Parts: sequence; structure tokens; C-alpha cells
Amino acid sequence: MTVFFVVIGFIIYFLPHINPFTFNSYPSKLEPTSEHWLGTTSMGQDVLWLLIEAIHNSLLIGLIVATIGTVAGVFIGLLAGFSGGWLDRVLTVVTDTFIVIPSLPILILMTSFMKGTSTVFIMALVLAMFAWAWPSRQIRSMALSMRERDFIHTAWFSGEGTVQVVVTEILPYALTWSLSNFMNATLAAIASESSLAVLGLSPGNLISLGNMIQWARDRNAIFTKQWFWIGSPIVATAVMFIGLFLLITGYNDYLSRKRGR
Amino acid sequence: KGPKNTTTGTETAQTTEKAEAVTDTETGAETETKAEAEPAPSGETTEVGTPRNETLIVECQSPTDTPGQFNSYMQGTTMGFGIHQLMSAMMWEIDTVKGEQFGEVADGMPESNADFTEHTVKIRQGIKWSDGEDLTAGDVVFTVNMIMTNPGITQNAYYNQVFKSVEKVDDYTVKFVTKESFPRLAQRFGVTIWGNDLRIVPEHIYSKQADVTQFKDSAPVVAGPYTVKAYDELGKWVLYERREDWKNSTIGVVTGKEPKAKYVWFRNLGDDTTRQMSLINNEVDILCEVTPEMLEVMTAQNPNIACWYKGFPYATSDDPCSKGLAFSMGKGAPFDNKDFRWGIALAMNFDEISQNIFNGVGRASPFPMLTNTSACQELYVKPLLPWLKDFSLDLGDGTTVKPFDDGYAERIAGVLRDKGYDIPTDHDALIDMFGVGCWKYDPAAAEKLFIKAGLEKKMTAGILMVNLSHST
Amino acid sequence: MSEKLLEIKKASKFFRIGGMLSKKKLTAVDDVSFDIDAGKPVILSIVGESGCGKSTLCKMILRLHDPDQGDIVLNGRSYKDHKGYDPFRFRLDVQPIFQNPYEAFSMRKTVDTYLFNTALRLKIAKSYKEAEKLVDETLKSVGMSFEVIKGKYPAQFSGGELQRVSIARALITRPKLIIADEPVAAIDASMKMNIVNLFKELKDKYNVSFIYVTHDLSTAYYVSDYIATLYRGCLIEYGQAKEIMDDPSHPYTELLMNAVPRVGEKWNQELVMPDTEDKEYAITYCKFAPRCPYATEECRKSRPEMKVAVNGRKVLCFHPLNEKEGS
Amino acid sequence: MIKIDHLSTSYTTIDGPVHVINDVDFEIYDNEIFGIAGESGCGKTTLLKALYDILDFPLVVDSGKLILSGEKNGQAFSFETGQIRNTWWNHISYVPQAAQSVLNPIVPVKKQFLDSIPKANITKEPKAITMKRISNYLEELSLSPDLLNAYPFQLSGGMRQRVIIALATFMSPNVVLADEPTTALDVVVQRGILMMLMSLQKQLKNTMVIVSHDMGVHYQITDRMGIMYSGSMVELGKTEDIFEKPIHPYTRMLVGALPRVGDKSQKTGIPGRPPALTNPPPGCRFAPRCPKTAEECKKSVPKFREVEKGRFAACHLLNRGECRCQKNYSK
Amino acid sequence: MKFRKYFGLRFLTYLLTVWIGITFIFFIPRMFPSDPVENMIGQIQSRSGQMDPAQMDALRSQLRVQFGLEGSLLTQYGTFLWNGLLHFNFGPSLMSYPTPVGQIIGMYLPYTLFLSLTTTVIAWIIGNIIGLLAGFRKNKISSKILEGVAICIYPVPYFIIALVLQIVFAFVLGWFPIQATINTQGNFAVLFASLLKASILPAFAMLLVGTGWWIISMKSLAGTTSEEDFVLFARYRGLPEGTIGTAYVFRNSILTQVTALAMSLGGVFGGSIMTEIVFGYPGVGSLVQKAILMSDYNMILGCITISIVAISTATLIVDLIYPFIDPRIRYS
Ligand SMILES: Nc1ncnc2c1ncn2[C@@H]1O[C@H](COP(=O)(O)OP(=O)(O)OP(=O)(O)O)[C@@H](O)[C@H]1O
Ligand SMILES: Nc1ncnc2c1ncn2[C@@H]1O[C@H](COP(=O)(O)OP(=O)(O)OP(=O)(O)O)[C@@H](O)[C@H]1O
Ligand SMILES: [Mg+2]
Ligand SMILES: [Mg+2]
Repeated sequence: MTVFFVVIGFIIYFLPHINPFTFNSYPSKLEPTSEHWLGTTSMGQDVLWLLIEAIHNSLLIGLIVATIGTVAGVFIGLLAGFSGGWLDRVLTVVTDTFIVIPSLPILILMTSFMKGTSTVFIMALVLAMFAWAWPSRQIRSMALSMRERDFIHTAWFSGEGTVQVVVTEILPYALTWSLSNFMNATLAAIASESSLAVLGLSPGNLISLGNMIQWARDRNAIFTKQWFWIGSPIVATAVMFIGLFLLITGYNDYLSRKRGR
Repeated sequence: KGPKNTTTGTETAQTTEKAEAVTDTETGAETETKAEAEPAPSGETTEVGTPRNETLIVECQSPTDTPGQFNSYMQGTTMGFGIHQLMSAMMWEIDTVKGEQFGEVADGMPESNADFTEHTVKIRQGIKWSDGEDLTAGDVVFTVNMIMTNPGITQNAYYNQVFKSVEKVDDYTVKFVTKESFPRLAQRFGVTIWGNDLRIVPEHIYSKQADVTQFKDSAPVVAGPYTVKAYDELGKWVLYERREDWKNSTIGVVTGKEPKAKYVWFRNLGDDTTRQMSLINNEVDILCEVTPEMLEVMTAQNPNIACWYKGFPYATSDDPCSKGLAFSMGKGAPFDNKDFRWGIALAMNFDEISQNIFNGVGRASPFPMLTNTSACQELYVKPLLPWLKDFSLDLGDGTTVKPFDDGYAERIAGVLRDKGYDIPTDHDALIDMFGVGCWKYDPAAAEKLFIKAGLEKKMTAGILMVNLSHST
Repeated sequence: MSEKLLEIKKASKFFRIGGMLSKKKLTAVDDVSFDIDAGKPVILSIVGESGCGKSTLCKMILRLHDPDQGDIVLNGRSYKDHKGYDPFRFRLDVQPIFQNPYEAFSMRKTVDTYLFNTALRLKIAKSYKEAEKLVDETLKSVGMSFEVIKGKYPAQFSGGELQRVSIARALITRPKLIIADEPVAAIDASMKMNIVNLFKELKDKYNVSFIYVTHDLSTAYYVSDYIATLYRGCLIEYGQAKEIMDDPSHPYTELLMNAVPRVGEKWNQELVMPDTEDKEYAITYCKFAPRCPYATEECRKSRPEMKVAVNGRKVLCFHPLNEKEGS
Repeated sequence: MIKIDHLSTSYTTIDGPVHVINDVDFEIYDNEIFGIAGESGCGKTTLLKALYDILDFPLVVDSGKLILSGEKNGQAFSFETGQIRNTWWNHISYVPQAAQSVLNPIVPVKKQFLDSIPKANITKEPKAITMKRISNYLEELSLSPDLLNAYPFQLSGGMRQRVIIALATFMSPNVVLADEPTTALDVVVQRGILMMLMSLQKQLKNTMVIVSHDMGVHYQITDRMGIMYSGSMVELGKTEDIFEKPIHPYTRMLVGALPRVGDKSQKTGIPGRPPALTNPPPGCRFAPRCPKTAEECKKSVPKFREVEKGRFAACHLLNRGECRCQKNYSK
Repeated sequence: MKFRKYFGLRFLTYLLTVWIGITFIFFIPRMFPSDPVENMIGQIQSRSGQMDPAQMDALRSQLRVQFGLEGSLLTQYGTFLWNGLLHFNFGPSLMSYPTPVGQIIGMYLPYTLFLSLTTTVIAWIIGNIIGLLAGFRKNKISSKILEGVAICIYPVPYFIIALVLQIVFAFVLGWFPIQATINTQGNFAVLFASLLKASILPAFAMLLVGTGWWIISMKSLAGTTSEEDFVLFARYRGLPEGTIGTAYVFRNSILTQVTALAMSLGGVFGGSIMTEIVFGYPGVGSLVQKAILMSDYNMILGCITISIVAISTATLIVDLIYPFIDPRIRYS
């Protein structure tokens, strides 16, 4: 099941490269035909290509956010957990703060100020600001508990320096956790972007799943019964979420089974 | 179009503050739509507890941030939430179809001296405030002086700039003395398109306030036909009730007709989806700003929904509000540069904008400064056509371009016919429907103009991207 | 006396226990002193019940904990001398072996990386070739070989095999001292003897001293030259292994010896069981007094002094058993 | 009495079945302490699980069965595989390995005692009386009744182990199974617990099965014992006989390798390692490590048979008469 | 004594967290090129026509004083810390000038609390019960179906669920008003009745989404706990499944969920934005959104400060009461 969704998610992810996205290129409001599988929009866009592009962009945002968030989180978490002392305390308080700050209002705040000028990347950066705190906290506690493990001592007595211990001993353990966190963060980022889009705060020229739903809503697709236009991004979002979610669950199951051995 | 049309109940058309509408091209064609006051079961009540069949529910496009605040001279008061339409007393009103002003509080147009520095205005007799006091010249004089003596009122500076003095001659006569020749007193201080700042307030209430800029006036005493019955503390609705003595209100005195609805409930509805659903389900009677597409959908689901015309273009094009992009030239570079502005004008594909935003409804006009009502088109635009056709722009590289494009009407008619609309073929009818034409879509020329305006060309392809920062 | 390899001078370590909610202090190692001569390699066993501070003491020697009081001197260099501390040299001199061999290596790395790291990073070998030779040689001395372990992950070894790899790793630097904290506790009975025999063998072959921590008294008896008994963080008895175990002078050592389930000799007498443990850490008089069958008033009033006999045997008791017999 | 009748079990894994118990066939009598010894992974816990009827996935019975029979409160009973679980904690109880973590960490000991009393027994008497009985019982075992109000984490490992033993014996079961009850405890505590088990058995006159890999423990407390190697029982008999006259070479090496206080003579461990259970060698599983391996050993599995009365072993050497029955340790 | 020290430490981190958070949100809006004064001037200008530059400057500085935006960033910050953080006085709202921010938030907060707090708690309870069943009785068909439903609903973005509910129940079936109207003018009974009517649909949407998450997390917790030694041992002791489920699995798993609940209670503020927008329900969430669109600094600061304080306080309280629900922390 999981594999099935992964295949969908990633095959679609690689497809958009053959897609030239053009505005007003087809007659508008077509029903699904063999040429336009999902019909066209009120603006004369092919829904299928729009959808593919949207999935691509949403995934891209999700992945960028998850990458930045996870990398920053792992780095800060390791730093805090391994350095100890005042640096740890400072980092911990900052991390806690970011966990406590309500992210959606701040996201709205930042995106509304940048509306018009933001790009996919800036959007992702903004979202990433709130994606690192949680992993950082987890990784820190992981690092803290690992610091006392015997194999860390063995590594040190084998001549490894602190940096090397962190990189070759602790990181591999943190990575498995991070991977599942990474997928979670991807989900969260896509969801946040969709929320912002529905509030009308996503960059106007960004074709994302959220924006696509928002456009369709704006263009009254619900009442003109353009079900494919409004429905396809919704279904895609839901399917992608469920797929990713199952992937996480599957991965975690796999991990625990592996640990159980 | 005036606020007082509520007299006829079902013909009401609401407008939003045009000043804001200008900033956003997405607000769509302004097609006012209403559900025919359906004979609602008499037992049914609205959510605010009034009988549904005596309540007119009007949409207001945004909630107010200042609930319970009805003093128009206090900062932040939302006039569009019924204050303007139902309660305000203006000096002069306008009939937008004829383009003629007439007196409301004033009894007729001002009489000015030869150099237009002294203006005598008669005040209508018989208008009473809702608490029974007479509205007299004293109230008018008090209002203007209040504005001029209170720096906290935003219009203060302007009024001081215009007026030397405003005095009461007798109970129903006021003399305005302006600092300079000021022939347009009625236009500037009466209603032309949307309301004006001069809303007469009752002296016997406002003179008692220590600071009128901080006076919320939550239970206002008004000269208009409705008073506030209840309002939402959260700013999402206001309920108005017809005055018992509506005959003594401005409307009663001016027209003698009774406003039909006993209650008027202004409420905010949220996004387009919600608005449509509400209108279809009879949860609202009047919607503002509806796209033709929305209208088609709604009429299909509820046959009682109607607007100006049964078929295309649904809305009258004689709406006195223009839609488009406006730039403040005072905002500084690059908008103060003529070539830059021309560049933007030529970079925009009007056909697409019109199709995508208004479904082709509306009259195109090359001139932004005047609303292209049919009167304006006949009087102003058509006579300028020969000049327009000859007009050419210097592109800065030695070439010129003639920016006027008179083919718009025929083109859009073609597109609309393809979509299945019944569009007349007669050229004059088309010009009346779609206007004489617009500026050309000419990216190449636009590019040259931008370069002329001092912009650097960074893009290689023919697509030009310009970040438009809107200003009011 | 001759030069010392390791001197532990009145070392103490305190822990705050009970998380943030409490300020309870626990003296895990309480004023412990002993030393190991530099000249002749020895195996020194540290025995005692669980939680008596054995591991903490080892960690202090390994510099994983700093002593809160007292000092440790290795090769004449004090641990307090932070400027003179050379982590590089230190790792050449002292190496650890941990209790659970599976814990001592990361599950995600092949075990040979640790061996090569030790050889190359600590600059024992100059090239990979040389390191390989060294590693193989060392592995052979513990009965394994590079061929066997190459590219394998810890999970692919049995506990005994992995413990040997762990020992081999510690031996690569040819240290002077190996700290083995319960090296056989997680190893099967059938394998245990192989490991302790290896210690004996390596001691002479590589001239390396061992600190062997265990609560398995029979193996301690079997391998050690010296023995130190800890009770609740205190060193209560120290001396030649055979001497102490055959004839304990501290009542606790005696109790310990009696509790060993010996084969061939069934238990008969009853035994006093310990009560709630952490209370005893806070006792200001003799910590063993509450459980001691021979305790007197004196024992319940103050702490006994360490008594040192001529042959270096030490005991922390007011009334050592063999003394009492003698008098 | 427990009769184990040619029992074979295996674990189902992705790599195929792991045959852990192979044709084990013996009896555990009433009123005795029976010991099971063997190195790690040889199947001691698995055998105990089978005895306790914890035959849940992935552990499956391949063949054979178990019968638990006896008499309690004057009533005779007999349960077979699959029925034994209905009488858990009543006729038979089990102290699992790693007993340090088997108590609910956030519930006081008292509650866990009350929980474990089968519903049928508890309704008949008021709670106060039950509590009284429990604290009396603890006192009998020289445990302080204050323990009842403590949470498990407040107790030391040894104390927890004793509480669990008290819990397991409170209903006076006919059989108590204890898996490594003293591993990870220090010798003094270990001795306390073993003494407790012994006195309990004397008092209840029931059957106790003790699993341990410490031969010393077996010597001290068990009456009879079985030695397991790689999933099979290789030797069984009176504990003293096993130590004095070991038959199987594995037992012999095991006993011979035991270090002893007061004995500094050179001992050697057993070289090699036990075979993988997924793919065991044909023939005797100890053959690869056995100093006396013959061709026969590599081919056929020796039968577990009675060598002399009450003495069982599985070794081909027995056929060759090479079994050296002599005192194996010096005193 | 000991507790006081622990409390002191914990309180210190609490203050630090709040301070850092607030500082962060103080500076963020001020770093962006959007100015409430200019916005206001724009509005005034568009209403009353041209203004000469001198007058515009006068108005500008007058507005700055009124809005509390005069002085350097640092002095503004100082005033803000003093007034806002210590006295909870965030000054007048810029969009509803001169009504104080506190008063407006005070008006909206009860609605948010009424809806979000109750739904969060109810979702938590329902989710935990279902999650426990799903995790503890893993092999029952019913628990698998429930879990499957949770997995399918949980990941669907909230606004989609909200929209679907709105269309189905309000538009098609007409059971509820499409846009909630809360009758603030009537007596309490009227207010409450209209409030109830307005909140059922949003509450249902929030419950659907919220419950899903709790089911999933509780399921995995209960699943892990079910495999713990002490649960196995409880089985071996022949305890009835019911006792094991409640006294063993549930009690041990719920501890983690309590902390999670505290964190999500804080989220009540941000998380309700979508509900409020889709259903037109009044609340702090949409207030924040509007404040942001109108660059109402004071309002933004006020709302987010309250939210930060609320989340921190919730976690603080949980940390402080945690020892009382988990004996391990109380006694060790
Ligand atoms: N990091 C620590 N923080 C707090 N207390 C500790 C810490 N490390 C050890 N202790 C406590 O110090 C005492 C001594 O612990 P140590 O690990 O040295 O004992 P040990 O003799 O090695 O025991 P074992 O035989 O169980 O390994 C114990 O009571 C232990 O709980
Ligand atoms: N769930 C399982 N799935 C597959 N194999 C298992 C499982 N549990 C145990 N085994 C295997 O069965 C064998 C016997 O295990 P068991 O736990 O009975 O050994 P033991 O004699 O009790 O060992 P120890 O002394 O370490 O407790 C081991 O090789 C183990 O790897
Ligand atoms: Mg230890
Ligand atoms: Mg076992």
C-alpha cells in the first residue's frame, strides 16, 4: 500500500518536466476528454497539467522545508546536546520558544508582508523557520542520552575527535529518526502552504495544490460544477497526505521491527 | 447613485467605497444582484430576531473594525455598513443616470456671487432628527465649524484651506465664504459618485461632546430614514429599523415615498462561495460585486435571483465607478515617469484581463479619469476619437507607435459569441456595450518605453515582468 | 616504594539524584585511595555489590567523570593539571573495555573501523598497510584474526567474540592500563573463562595492568593479584587477592564471600539482607554498621580509620576479623 | 507434576522457522526444585514459556504436548497445552526474565497485588481482609508491609524481585516457574532471593522450576536439574550427580570450567560457539565443539535416554562406553 | 523546599521563553516595509482627496504619536515590554482606533475559548479512547476500521473538511446557517442559543480532524505500551483484558498525551483561524489575520503575546502538575 503511494507521489514528481505550463491556451471549461483528461479550467488551462505542476511545486516546497528544517534541527539539536553548558541552555530556550510561538499567525504575518515578492524558495524559507524547532528538541535529547553510551566512549578512546564522534557515531542514529521526521515535515509544510493559499497569502503566481484549490474556489468551480478542477487538487492533496502518512507509519513500523530483531 | 434609493426597497443598489475597489482588479465586475423579496412564511424570523418578511438583508463586503461606532467624524468608522446608505444627511444628492445634482438637506443648488467666493444655501424645511428636533441651518453651520476647529478630524486641513467662514443667515439659510473662487461647491461637498465628507450632524448632540473625535455615537440621532436598532459587538452586522416618523426624514421630505423594508440588516458574509450559497438559500437579499459567472450559477439554482438585465451583460454599464489600475504619481519613481506608465499600459493585454476578470462585461475606455457611462461616452470619448486614432507615442529609439486600438468591441463580441452568448451584431450597439476601444497590447513597444524610462533590460525573452505595487 | 603507574588519592564523586525535584546528594565514590605500581603488571580486581561505585570509579580513571574531591595521578601526571593534559597521550596509556560488547560498538559501523581508527588516529601505525598488520597481529593475540572480522557488524558476532575484538581494540595502543568494567558479566559461562584467561595471558605478554571490575568473586579470585572491595562508595578492604579472599578481615568481605554460590559446599546459615540502599550512602558512621553482625556502639558513632598492615593490606573497620581472632 | 511429552517448538520468522525446543521429553515432579541450565540462547526461556503455555505467535508448537496435573485444596486437576493458561496464577505462576521491569511503574504495589487475585476469590471477602492477608504474607517472607504502598521504581532490583516472587506465590500455586530470578543482582542479594525461594518451596511443598545459567545457583538450591544445549535437553538428573558425575561432554566441560574461590588452578572455557538455530548441523549439535567428536556424532542426533535410574543424557559416547563417570571437581 | 527550587528554575525558563518569543514577534513586523501610518494616510487620502505635503507630514507625525510608533525601535521596544508584557496593555488597536487592543481581544477570546477549547478537549478524550481500543485490541476488525477512518481523515487538510461540511450541512441540507450569526444583543439565553447554533458545524469539523490525530498518536502509544514487559506480565498473571486495558495500558500511555494536550491547547489560538474564516465564526484567529492584513502592530502583538503566554503557561502548568500524575517524577 505504502509503496503504491510512494510510486504515485514520485512518478508524478518526475513527470512535470515535460510540462509547459501555459495560460489561456485551450478553450475554457471543457469536460474531461481524451485530450484533456481532467478537462480545462475557466481560464483555459489543462487541469491535469496544472495538477501535475501543482503537485510538483507543493512537493518541492515540502521537501525544501523539510530539508532545511531537518538539517537545521539536527544540527542545532546535536550542537546543544553535545556541547552542554551555557550554549545548550541558550539553544534549548530558543528552541522551546519556537515551539511555543504559534506558527500560523506568524506565517500569515510574514507572507502577507511579502505578498507579491515572495517566491517558492522564500515561501519555503519562511515555513522552514518553524520546522526546525521540534526536530532539534528531539535530536538534543537523543544526543544527550547517547553521550553516555559506551560506544561513544569507545569511539573516543579509538582516537576519534568530538566532531567525528558526532558525525560518525551519533548522526547515523539521529538519521533514521530524522528520516521519519523529514516526511512529517514535508506533510506539515504542504499543509501550511495550502492553508496560506486558502487565506490568499501564497504567492499569486505559484501553482501549488493550495493555490489551485483557492483559484478554483475563486472561480466558482464548486457552483459551476467543474468538479474535476476543484476536486482533483483536493483528492490529490488527500491522497498525497495519506500516502506520505502511510509511508511514515510504514517506515516507523519497519524501524521498530528492525529494532525488535 | 444615491443612498436614498432604499425608498423603493427592491431597487436598491449598493456600492462599496470606490477608493478601495480601485486598488484590486480582482474584485470583479460589479453586478449587483438581489433575490426578489420572496414572500417568506410570515412566522419566520431572522437570526437577529426580526420577522423575515419585513427585513431586507444586505451584504456588506467587509466587517467593521469599529462596531458600535456611527460617528462619521471619528477615525475608522465604516460608512458602508449602512451609515451612508440609511442614516446620513448629505447636502446635495445626484441622479447618476441624468448626471444631475439636487438638494437633499439643501433646498436647491447653491447661489454664488459672481467670483464664486460667497455661496448662499437654503436649507430644506420640515426635516426632523430622529429625536424630534428640527434640522436647521444651525446644524449645518455647526457641522462645518466643528470640522474646521477640530484638528483631529481628518478633513480639518482641507476645510480650512477652502473655507473662510460659514455662517448662519437665518434658521434655514447658510452662507459659505470661500478663500478663493470655488465654483464647485455642490460637487465637492455634495454627492457625486460616492458620498462626501460633509454629513450634517445634530448640533444639540454633538455640541455637548467634549471631544467629537472620540465620540462613538452608538445610538445615533439621524436625519435619514432608518435608525440603528442593534449591532454586533464583533462587527459582523448592524440592524436598522425604519423611523416611525420616516415622513420627517430626509427621504420622506425629499421624495415623500415610504422605504418598504421595516428592518434593514447589513451583514458580512465572507468569501464568494459563502456569499453565493447564502443568496441561493435566501439568507441574504442583496449581494454586491458578482461576476457574470456567479450570477449564472445562482440564477440557475434560485429563479428569484435577478439583476439589471435577464441576459448578457446583466449589469448596466452606466455604473459610475471605474475599474482599473491607478497609480499615485506622487509616490515617486518609477510611477512619476510618463514613459513608464505608458509602458505598463501597453504591456497589459486588455482582452485577457476583461475575459478573465469580467467575462467580457463592461465598456472599455482609453481614459481613466472619467467613468465611461453612456453619457460620458457620447459627450466626451466619441468626439475625441479622431484625435485618439492619430495619437502617437515616441518610443525613444526613433520609432513611434499609435497606441489606440479600436478593435476591442468586435473582438470581444466574437469571443463571447463563441461562448454561446447572444451578442448584437450592430456596430453601434457593440460600441455601446463594449466601448470605443482601449490601449493596444504591444509588449515590444512597452519594452522600448521601459527602456526609455530608464529601466534596465534583464530578460532576454519577449516576456516582460513588472512588479506592480498598487497604491491608492 | 617504586614508581606508581596509577595513584588514586582520596578521590570522591558526588551525584545529585532524583532529578530536579530533589537535592539529595549521593556519594558514589567516597574517599577512595589505592595505587598500582609501574614496574610489574598486575590485575587489580574491584569487587562489591551492585551500585557500590565501581563503574563510577572506573569512569573517573578514564576521565569520563572528574573527581569532586581528591585526585588521580597517572604516570606522575595529576588529572587536576588541565594544562598538561594531553588527550592523545592519555589514550595511549589507558584504554577501556566495557561490560556489554554490543553496547561498546555502534551497531551501524563495522567493528574494524574502530580498530583502524585506533591504529591510525592514535598514530600507532603510519600507513594503512602497517595498521592492517598491527590489527591482525593484535586480533591473533586474542584468538581472532582480521580475516574473520573484516567488514562485519557487531550483530554478526557472538558476545564472546565481540568482547575479544573489544579487548583487541584496547590493546592496539599497547596501553599500560586497561580498565575492564565487568567485561564478562554479559558473556556466557562457557566463554567467560576464555576471556579471563586471556587477561592473564595478556598481562605478561604485553606488560599491561588491568583493573578488573566484577561482582563475580570466583573469577576475581581466579585472575587477580590484588583485590579492592568497595562498599557504598568506600574502599573497605584492599590487598593481595588470595590473602583477602581466603581470609577476609572486613565483615562485609566475609559476607560477600559467604554469599557466593559455591559448588560443592551448600549454604547453611541465614543472611542479613540489605535494606533501602540510598539511605546507607548518607550514613555518617560506618556504612556497614547497620548490617554488620559484629557492630558495636563505636561503629554506630563514627567512621573507622583505614588500617594499613605491613604487607600493604588495608582495611576500613574498627574491628577487623583477623585482628579479633588474633587478640 | 508437569509432563513434557516429546515437545518441539519453533519461532516463525521471515527467514523460516527457528527450531528452539527439539523433542524435549521429561517430567518435573511435585515437591521439588527443578533447575534448567544452559548457555544464553539455548532455549531456556522458550522452554519455560512452553511450560507456562505462552504459545503465542511467533512461538508455535510443532509436536508433542504438556500436561500439568496435581492436587490443590483437595481437588485433583489436570490441564493440557492450551488449557493451562486458564489457570494462570492459580495453579501455576511465572516469574519472567528481567523481572525488574514487569511491574506497572505508575501503580503502587498494593494495587498490583489486588489485581492479581482472581476475581472469583476476591468478591468473597472484604478488601480490608485481603489487604491484611497480603501484608501478613509479606511479613512471613520477612518483607516489610510498607512495600505495599511503594511504587515499583522506589524499590531496588532485589526488592522488586522479591515482591514479584511474593506476588507469584501468594495464591499458593502448585508450580512456580522462575526465569533467571537472580541474574543482574549481586551475590548478597542473590543469596537472599535464593534462600527465600528455598524456604517458600519447603513451606508450600510445590514444584519450582528455576532457570539460571549460574551453575553455582543450581548447586545451591535445586534438587534435580536439566542441562540444555542448542534447543535440546542434553542431560538430566539429580543435581549432585550432574556435578559429581557429568555424563555429557558439554556438562563435563561446563562443570570443569567453573572457577572457584580458593582455587587458582588453570581452567579453560569451551572453545567455539553454539550453532545457529535456523540452520543447525545434522547430528549432535555439540559435535563441532566437542573434543570427542566421532563420525557418528556428525551424522545422527543422539537419543535422550535414561542412562541409569533418574539419569538421562543424549550422547553417542554412551554407546561407546566412553562415558567417564567420576567426581569432576576437587574440594 | 525542593519543589520551590524546581518551580523557580522552571519559572525562569518560562519567563525567558515568553520574553524571547515576544521579542521575536515585536521585531518581525517592523522589519517589513509596510507601515500602518502610511496605510491609514492612504485610506484618509482616498476618502477625502488630495492633501498638501506639509499637512500630510503633520498628519503622519500625529498618527505616529497616536499609534505609539514614535521614537527609535529600541524605545518602542522598551515601552512595549513595560506596558505590554508587564501590564498586558498593548495600546490602542490601530484598525479600531482608539479602542484598546486588550478590550477587543477580551471580546473575541471567549468565543475562541468556547469553541476551540471544548473541541480540543473533547477530541482529546474521544481520540484517546478510540486510540486505546485500536492500539490495545489491535487485531479486532472494529478497531482496524476506526483506525482506517482516522488515517484517512486526519491527513486531509482542515479547510477541505470544513468546506465539505459547510456545503453538505449548511447549503444542501440547510440544517445550519451558512454564515454564523451570533446574536450578541439578546439576553444570555439568546446569545447562547445562537452561539451553539453557530458552533456546531465548526466544532464538528474540528473534532473530525482533531480526533484523528489523537487516535493515531494514542494508537501507537498504546501499541508500544501493550508490548511492554509489565503488560505481558499482567497477562501472565491472568488479569482480565479490561483491567489490563485501563489500569495498565491506558494509564501509562495517557501520561504522554497529557503533555501533548497542553501543547495543543496553546494551539487553540492559531489553529482556529481556518475554522473562523470558513464558517465566519468570530475569534482571535481571524482577528489576528485581519490585524495582519491591516498592519495593526498592536493587535498582532497583543494576540500573539497572549497566545505565547497561553501556550507557555499551559506547558508550565503541565510540567508542574506532571509530578502529581506521574509518581515516578513525584518520588524519585
Ligand atoms: N550519572 C549519575 N548520576 C546520578 N547517580 C549516579 C550516576 N552514575 C552512577 N550513579 C549512582 O552512583 C552509585 C554508584 O554507581 P556505579 O555505577 O558506580 O555502581 P557499580 O558499582 O558500577 O554498580 P553495578 O554493579 O550495578 O554496575 C549508584 O547508586 C548509582 O545509582
Ligand atoms: N520471538 C522470537 N523470534 C525468533 N527467534 C527467537 C524469538 N525469541 C527467541 N528466539 C530465539 O530462540 C532462541 C532461544 O531463546 P531463549 O530466549 O529461549 O534463550 P535463553 O536460553 O532463555 O537465553 P538467555 O540465557 O539469553 O535468556 C535464541 O536463539 C533466540 O534467538
Ligand atoms: Mg557498573
Ligand atoms: Mg532467557
